[in-house]
Amino acid sequence: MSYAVSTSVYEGPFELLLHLILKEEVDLWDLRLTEVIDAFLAEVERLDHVDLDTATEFLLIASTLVELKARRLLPGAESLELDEELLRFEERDLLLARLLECKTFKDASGVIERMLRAGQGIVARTAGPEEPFASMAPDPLERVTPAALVAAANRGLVPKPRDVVDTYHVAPIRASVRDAVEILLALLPVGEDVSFRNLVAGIEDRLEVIVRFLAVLELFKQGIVDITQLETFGDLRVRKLDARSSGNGTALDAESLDDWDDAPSAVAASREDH
Amino acid sequence: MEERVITEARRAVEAVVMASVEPVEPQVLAQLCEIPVDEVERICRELAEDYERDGRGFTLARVAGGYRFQTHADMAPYVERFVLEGQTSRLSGASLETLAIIAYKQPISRAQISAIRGVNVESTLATLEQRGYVEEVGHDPGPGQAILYGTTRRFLEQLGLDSLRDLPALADFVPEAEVVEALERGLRLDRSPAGMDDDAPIDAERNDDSSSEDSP
Amino acid sequence: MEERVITEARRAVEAVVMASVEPVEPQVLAQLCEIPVDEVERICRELAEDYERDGRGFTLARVAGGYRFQTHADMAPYVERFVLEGQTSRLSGASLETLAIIAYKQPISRAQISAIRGVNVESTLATLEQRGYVEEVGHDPGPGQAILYGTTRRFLEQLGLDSLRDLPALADFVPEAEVVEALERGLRLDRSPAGMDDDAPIDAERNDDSSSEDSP
Repeated sequence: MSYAVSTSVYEGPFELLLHLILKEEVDLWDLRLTEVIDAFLAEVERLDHVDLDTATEFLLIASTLVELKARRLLPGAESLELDEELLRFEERDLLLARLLECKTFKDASGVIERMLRAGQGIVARTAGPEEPFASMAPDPLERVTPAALVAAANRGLVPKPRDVVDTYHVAPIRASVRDAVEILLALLPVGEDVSFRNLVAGIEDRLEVIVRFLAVLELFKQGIVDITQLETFGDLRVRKLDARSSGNGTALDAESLDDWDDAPSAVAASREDH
Repeated sequence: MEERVITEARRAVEAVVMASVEPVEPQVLAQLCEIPVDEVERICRELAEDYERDGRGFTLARVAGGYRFQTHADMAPYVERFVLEGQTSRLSGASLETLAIIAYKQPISRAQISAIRGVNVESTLATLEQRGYVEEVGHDPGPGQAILYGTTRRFLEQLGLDSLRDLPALADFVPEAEVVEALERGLRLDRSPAGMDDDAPIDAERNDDSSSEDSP
Repeated sequence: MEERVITEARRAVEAVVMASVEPVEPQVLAQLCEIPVDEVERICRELAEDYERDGRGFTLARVAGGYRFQTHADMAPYVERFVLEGQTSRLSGASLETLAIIAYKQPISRAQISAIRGVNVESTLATLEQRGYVEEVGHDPGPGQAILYGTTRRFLEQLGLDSLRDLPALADFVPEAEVVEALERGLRLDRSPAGMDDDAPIDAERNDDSSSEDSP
């Protein structure tokens, strides 16, 4: 069963976004990715008690921003297809619409709060009738049939519906890191710099480009390839290391790849725990 | 005393008596309005005279050591018809649910009812006891000795039932095993190693405010 | 209508409403007094005017579709001091927003509220249900049969509204052009390539002033 922790300054990711844009006048697209993430992490750290749901939602909106921004940084961003251009605007508009909706209800809630507070200062008479009238009133239970009672019991005893993990934002998985790693290992010649652009040449699906990039990072982590980047946002050069020169050899650690496969279910499981 | 102060006190007396369920003692009114008790008595007499003179359908009466609004004697036929139609006595949905849970799950402790209903049921339970529908029937043998509640004979009579066995059968739920387990954990106090006490339903933290459910 | 009949009806209305625990529907009053509903409405309006003119500490208000006696807003300081225990703690910003969404979008499912707020609203919904401001009002006819929520009669009573139509129009809260522009600026897609390397100013410290924004 869940418990409420609502000590956060921001109640949700949209609220934080609203704050960043309206109060701090931040242009989110002018931020570095790290800054977007740092700003979000800083806010999450500020929460007194991190409630897993809130933290997860923060992560969601942060990753949405990162995703939108990352698209711009990927090779070929200059020559976007018209469809993709439109898609980007659609995503932007969707986010904008949600922010506007959030702001609308935030303002409406202020008025409702004022009305509620004014209402607290006004008390309705509930004393009811005095005697002898009070005793004349029929017993309330007289109007209740056994059928109504069992209906109430069924209502009261029915287990409350379980929290369903909301996955509307999760894109269908079309490419796996595991596959991409194998493709890259086949593509890369030993000891030779290859531009990342070349490694993704001909790939049209943006998600596949991202997955291939993650595969490069995984290979780098395992010490199988080396990565160099001469300038920020410059071309990324990937070089497969010689098995003998690298300490642990080029044997692929397959178990490490399992993490990629398991990632979504791990998130789901942690939510269930909550 | 200043006229302005008296006018304000008169309005305050009317408001406070209107807000109260029980007759309000003149001492309480005097304290709230920061005027002498004598002055309160004088104001209340004047108010009653005002209402009578204006032909109001209610009066301000001194009853059981306090003041309360009540209907004017002339209006008895209307009030009687209104009350007899049952407009003033209705069990709220929340009360009925709590009563139904007790009826089907008795003997049951307050904490157990709270766990099922998901809200504090103290005031609802008090009202049901006051109406004579439920009563204490024993104590939980486990630690804490929580009071256990059950329905009364009067409850059966009002429903026109001979015994609890005549209650209609509950619907068959097919809840997931985990849900049953969670509910059971909440219900079986003696099995819980954490030693939950009577006043701490399993989701006590959820009640982040002091409100409880409506009284009927 | 005869003056004598109206005077009698006026007194009866006062008495019956005084005797009721809940707001009394004009139809009920019309039946009891044997006068048309229109006449009841007119009498109640006049009574409210009388009380205001006479500087009474109470009013006759139309709330949740019926008439009730309640304390005058001016008397809030006295009433609040008197009914200390009835006071509930303030709702958090999150609960208020969820309440606003339900009030304007009802009937609405939990998933729909979550989508608007961007966070899981399970616990705020529980708080609102516990306070009696919202309740289950039905099921979505579509697949999944999601529970739909709406505001309660108590919500109207608490806000002093006759019906949901009396809520301020949602259109009044749609952000002004400046806000929309600021948001569009913040989310703009087209930007000069040179700006990409700029050290855009943002750091957590700058947000410090925001802590006062919303107390839970």
